[in-house]
Amino acid sequence: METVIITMKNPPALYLEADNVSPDAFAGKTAAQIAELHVHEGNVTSTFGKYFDVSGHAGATAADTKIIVKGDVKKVKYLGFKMSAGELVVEGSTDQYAGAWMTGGKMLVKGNADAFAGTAMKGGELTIEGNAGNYLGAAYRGDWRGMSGGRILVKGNAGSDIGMYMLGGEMIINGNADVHVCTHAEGGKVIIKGNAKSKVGGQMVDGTIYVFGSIDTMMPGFKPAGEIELEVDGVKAKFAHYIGDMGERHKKKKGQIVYANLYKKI
Amino acid sequence: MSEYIIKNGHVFDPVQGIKGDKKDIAIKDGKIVDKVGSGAKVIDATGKTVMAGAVEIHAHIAGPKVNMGRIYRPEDKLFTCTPTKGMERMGGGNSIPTTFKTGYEYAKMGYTTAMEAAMPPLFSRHVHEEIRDTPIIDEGAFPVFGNNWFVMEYLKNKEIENTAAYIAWLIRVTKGYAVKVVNPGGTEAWAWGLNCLSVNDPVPYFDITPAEIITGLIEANEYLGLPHSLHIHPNNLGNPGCYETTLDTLKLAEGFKAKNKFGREQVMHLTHSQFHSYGGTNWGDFESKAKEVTDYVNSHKNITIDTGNVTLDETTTMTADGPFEHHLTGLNNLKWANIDVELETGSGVVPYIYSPNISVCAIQWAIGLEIPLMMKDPMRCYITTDHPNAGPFTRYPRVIKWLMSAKAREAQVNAFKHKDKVLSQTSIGSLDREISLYELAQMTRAGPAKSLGLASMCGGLKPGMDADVAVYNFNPDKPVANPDDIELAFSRCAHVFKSGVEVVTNGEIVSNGHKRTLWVNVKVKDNPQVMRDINEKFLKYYSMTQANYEALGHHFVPNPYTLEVDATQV
Amino acid sequence: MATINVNLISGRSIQQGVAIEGGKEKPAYRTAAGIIELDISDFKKLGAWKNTNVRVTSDHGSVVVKAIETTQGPHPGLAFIPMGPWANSIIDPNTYSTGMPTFKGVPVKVDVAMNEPVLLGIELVQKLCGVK
Amino acid sequence: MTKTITDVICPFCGTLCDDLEVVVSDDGKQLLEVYNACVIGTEKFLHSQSKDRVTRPRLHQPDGTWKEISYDEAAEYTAQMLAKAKKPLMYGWSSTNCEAQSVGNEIAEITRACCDNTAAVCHGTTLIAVQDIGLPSCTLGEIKNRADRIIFWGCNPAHAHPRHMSRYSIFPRGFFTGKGQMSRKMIVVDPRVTDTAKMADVHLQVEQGKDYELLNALRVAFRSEWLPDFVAGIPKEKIREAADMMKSGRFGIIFFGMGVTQSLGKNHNIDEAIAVTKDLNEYTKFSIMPMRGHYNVTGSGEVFAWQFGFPYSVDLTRGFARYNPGDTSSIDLLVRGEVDAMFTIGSDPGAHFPISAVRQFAHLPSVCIDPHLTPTSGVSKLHVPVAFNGVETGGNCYRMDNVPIDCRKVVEPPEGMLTDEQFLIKVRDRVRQLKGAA
Repeated sequence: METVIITMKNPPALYLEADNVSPDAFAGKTAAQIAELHVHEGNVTSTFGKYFDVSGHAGATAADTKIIVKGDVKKVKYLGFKMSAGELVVEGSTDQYAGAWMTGGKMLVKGNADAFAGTAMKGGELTIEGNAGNYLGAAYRGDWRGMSGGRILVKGNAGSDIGMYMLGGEMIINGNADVHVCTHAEGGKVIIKGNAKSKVGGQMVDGTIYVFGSIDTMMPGFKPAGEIELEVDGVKAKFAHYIGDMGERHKKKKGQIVYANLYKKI
Repeated sequence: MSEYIIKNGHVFDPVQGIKGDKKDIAIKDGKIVDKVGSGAKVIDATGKTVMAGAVEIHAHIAGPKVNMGRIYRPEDKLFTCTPTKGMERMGGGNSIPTTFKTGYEYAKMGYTTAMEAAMPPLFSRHVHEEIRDTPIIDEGAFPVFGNNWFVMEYLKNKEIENTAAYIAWLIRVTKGYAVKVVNPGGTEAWAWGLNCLSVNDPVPYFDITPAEIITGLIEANEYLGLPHSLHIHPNNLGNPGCYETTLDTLKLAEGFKAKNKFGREQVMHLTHSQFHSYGGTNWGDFESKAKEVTDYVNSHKNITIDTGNVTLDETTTMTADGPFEHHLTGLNNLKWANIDVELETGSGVVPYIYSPNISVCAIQWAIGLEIPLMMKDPMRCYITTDHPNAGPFTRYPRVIKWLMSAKAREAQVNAFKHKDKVLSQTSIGSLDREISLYELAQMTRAGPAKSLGLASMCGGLKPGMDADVAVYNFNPDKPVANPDDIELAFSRCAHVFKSGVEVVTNGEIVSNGHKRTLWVNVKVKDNPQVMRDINEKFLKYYSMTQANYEALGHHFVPNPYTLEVDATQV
Repeated sequence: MATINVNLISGRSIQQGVAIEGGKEKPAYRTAAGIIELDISDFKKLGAWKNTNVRVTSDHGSVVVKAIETTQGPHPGLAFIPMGPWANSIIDPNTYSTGMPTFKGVPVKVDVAMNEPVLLGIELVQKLCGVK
Repeated sequence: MTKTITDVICPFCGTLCDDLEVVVSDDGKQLLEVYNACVIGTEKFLHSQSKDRVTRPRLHQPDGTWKEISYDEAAEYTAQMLAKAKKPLMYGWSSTNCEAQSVGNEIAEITRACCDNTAAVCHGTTLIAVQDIGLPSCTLGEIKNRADRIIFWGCNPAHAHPRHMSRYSIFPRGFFTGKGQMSRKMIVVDPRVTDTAKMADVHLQVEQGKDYELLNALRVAFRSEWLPDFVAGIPKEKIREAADMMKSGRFGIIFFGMGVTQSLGKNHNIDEAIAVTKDLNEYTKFSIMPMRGHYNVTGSGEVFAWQFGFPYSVDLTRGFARYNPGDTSSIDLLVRGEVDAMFTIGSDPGAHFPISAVRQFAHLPSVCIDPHLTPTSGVSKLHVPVAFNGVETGGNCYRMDNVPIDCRKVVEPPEGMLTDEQFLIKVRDRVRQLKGAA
């Protein structure tokens, strides 16, 4: 696997849209060619080289291309946009849309990632070692097709509206999550190791949420369904089981109504 | 205005019976003429196909429900928005394009006239603002009458003359074009959460049936002698077995003759017939009844139809058939918008995905093609997708490919997941007819123009007619190597002229033209009773005043083209 | 005199509506919107007379308004400031990435500030923005 | 001699009353009396006559004073600011007509700006919810003629839409509602005992910020499923009672306002309220409608939608339209420090944005187009006073139920004053030159 290292040298006055920073866009290109790719600061389009130093060169395909992003990219959006293979490592924190619409490959953000990370993710792995912003792994506005595959791991806390319209895949939050988890979800699995606030699983049709910590306010649409011994992400424990959203429509499988499940560690 | 001569093209013009002969088309001062001076700009159409600008008889392209579709479907635009380009404004939207994109896409495909199929009268000012912002193409809009309180109250007592006077008033104040009926009585019933699924279901409270509304409106339409006939979306759309309601509806036209000065021969236009030609009792035994419907239409000259072809895309359904959209959201659980309109009508919007992997969708696709292939007279059957209901209008080139190439149809049938079901529930597999370019010109130009009462103005290339001309990169002398070449050729014109102005060159917009709004001004005898009734309804039941109801002012209809009708002597 | 903690909401009132149309540079605007409506029970806790100036402080700022008895109560524990610069000096700008700040449901503390003036609307915004 | 103009449209709130009568002097220069309007609407018409009105553009000087300049100089300043900016924000549009909005959109397209309307701080979250789940709705005449169940959720029409209840929702006698108020049941959901709540048959005094839970509980109650004893401070019996009252009507409507759009839950509160409405259509007929604030915020959304495809928070900086509140929405753009110029028209962000957002634009190049003196004009570099739309000029507007109504001009603006549209056309023509646009 070949490696490209891009280093921020001239941070933008406003914000930078770098939707070309993905193994797919870099594949088969030399450092010089990569420096010619477009980036956008507001309505001004310029080249990558104006903001970044580029060293190394990409592999022939996305799959054998690794990108390392160094320097201050806190005000850079769209890193890993639509990536399908290869690796992308962001050594610091980044702004919105990290790994948005990604379908494969591995993306690692060592700092924080702002809102809309992993939007409508279809596959691959997105790891955020710091905190994630709002709408992590959620659907784009108006779309009923949210995260459908892949895995998101957040080592810190996550914002609100994570997993909205989730259809599949897995999301693990080691810290706490803000309001609204898996709203409208029809599948997938979300594990919150810390605390959840409120409005957890609202309008959920199908799918599963595990909460290890506390939930400030339960949705009235989630009905107690006893206790159960489970092993979740390597942790064996007793969980209070709730089914819901009892106010929402649900599919039937073999004549049985299928509810969404919420498990809260006791 | 500049002069043009389009040389050596293969001309297809049903109006003059020209079937592909090499012929020059001369343009001067916005009209087709016999000859032009030597200074005329020469367009070389050698090896190309030349037709009149195409005429869209039924599409939902402007107004409240279309814009509701735009407002509530950002995902329909995701990654598809296009930048400003020369004189082209920004565009966006797959199934519900912005107004600018709508005008440009029609023009690039050679369409120069289009009809908005359902205008809620209360919202006419909105419809006209969008029409104003849709460049190039001439547009008209059909106000809906089938659930209108005035109409139902007059027709309950068989008051044809009052109905006619009211229609004349409403078409004038809304700057409308024709009498549209959608699910007669059913949408009023929907205001109470109910519906009328047959022509004999009584309308709640109003003590009238859909059948009485339909026949009464045909009579009133012919009493006035409007350019277009009653334009109907019958009851019971989209349900298995609905073809029986469709036949019951068509039979209501029996005995009526067209009375008008515009050369129109039909008294009823059945729209998106595909949605009304279903057999079976449920989605399992769902089957085509295209033969039953087309047999009836073939043997009854006073009816025209359009197809409503399913294009197998993700799209957005929208109709004044409020109860149908509620039914649909129950089937696919996708977002549902509904707009009931006081005293007049209603509408609903729901996204829909016509998946080639779902047998019902594949059968709908087949029915949409069976109908034009089974229709004997192409002058009475017009190609539509009921945009955006069965698919976006931007798919016309693909529909044309399927109609002109049995090979293309076969390839699609083979690609279906439930191929066998499609073949057993329809007769698409046994239809080897291929629509000729001449028939295509009938189905997309001369036919719809005649049905709309515009035969003397557009849809043909006869000297004296508007110079709406489309030149396609399609050589009729050469055998079609690959059906996809047909789709490609009809997607982007080499040249398009609108009223004598070159608006498209090599598939690119070169002028925003002089877009016109077509409307019908009908004069009737003074009718104080109807005027009193109107006044009373506004005082008591409307939520706005009568004085603010009319679409007046330059910003609503900046460039009108008025068809004058005098019904005072009837 | 005590400090009380209440849940603040901002919103429309007809007096505020009339005042914005009458001119936001005028004292009438301050009279209509430079106020906080408190439940009578919260007045007791605060240990203040009606119609005294108070300082309202949240995590997002601090502003002086006149405390009046609620006209649309009872709503113990809840306080209301008509929408406008006074409320917006202290409401929560968090949009949760929806574009909409949290104009309603902001924890605030209220202290009596008898001798501090309630600024005029335009004056207040200019001061908080450091603009003359 | 005086003239009386009838069927005048009130340019204040989304109720867009169109039955006002205005008495003007014979020469049409003075507005003397206003009939049928609410107290706010009346004030709006009369204020246009105030003697201390600013009638010429003014540049803010460093010492805090203002220097009067001509409209041409103001247009030049505005065009230069927009043309130079990398990411200008063109905000407002809700108190002007659709014609001006269209010209504004052309300017935004040429300068590749972000454009947004006051839905950003009003019903923006409603639009997000509608995009997620739809909107079963109707025109206001349907309510008047048919509705027998009226729910006001987190809105207070007695204060914010003063004539709403008398014209459309509670008192009028319609075609199927001959007994007027007697034929209707009224439910109000509000954490305060508002003047609207005082009129209700049932008032659910919801715990502030728990609307989402209460709406969810109603849906559970419709299905007669298990409920906890209390939800959002309301006992379950009372919730089931309210649910039955909704189901038992023939035609119901939920009107909602800032109480749900601005509280915790935001778009989800509306989303669940729409789900409630959708559920109720399984039992009877139900609709839902946002109580839109500014008289033409709805029109701005309509024009944005048919021209760009999105109803608000539209980002044109890349040369094509994009939309995603949280990224492209005014408050986030300002608080995050994403924009470098601020253009305001037909609204007052200085008064109605959180102060942290106002601070941001107070230190940017900024232009404020507004007939009034406002906190926004007070912190802007250039203030351009214009004629009052709906009073001194006409133009199309959209009511809260999306019904378009063409406003009327009733009186002449002060000598030499331009309308929004006239000024914007000057700016548009200049930015065309500066940007070399077609």
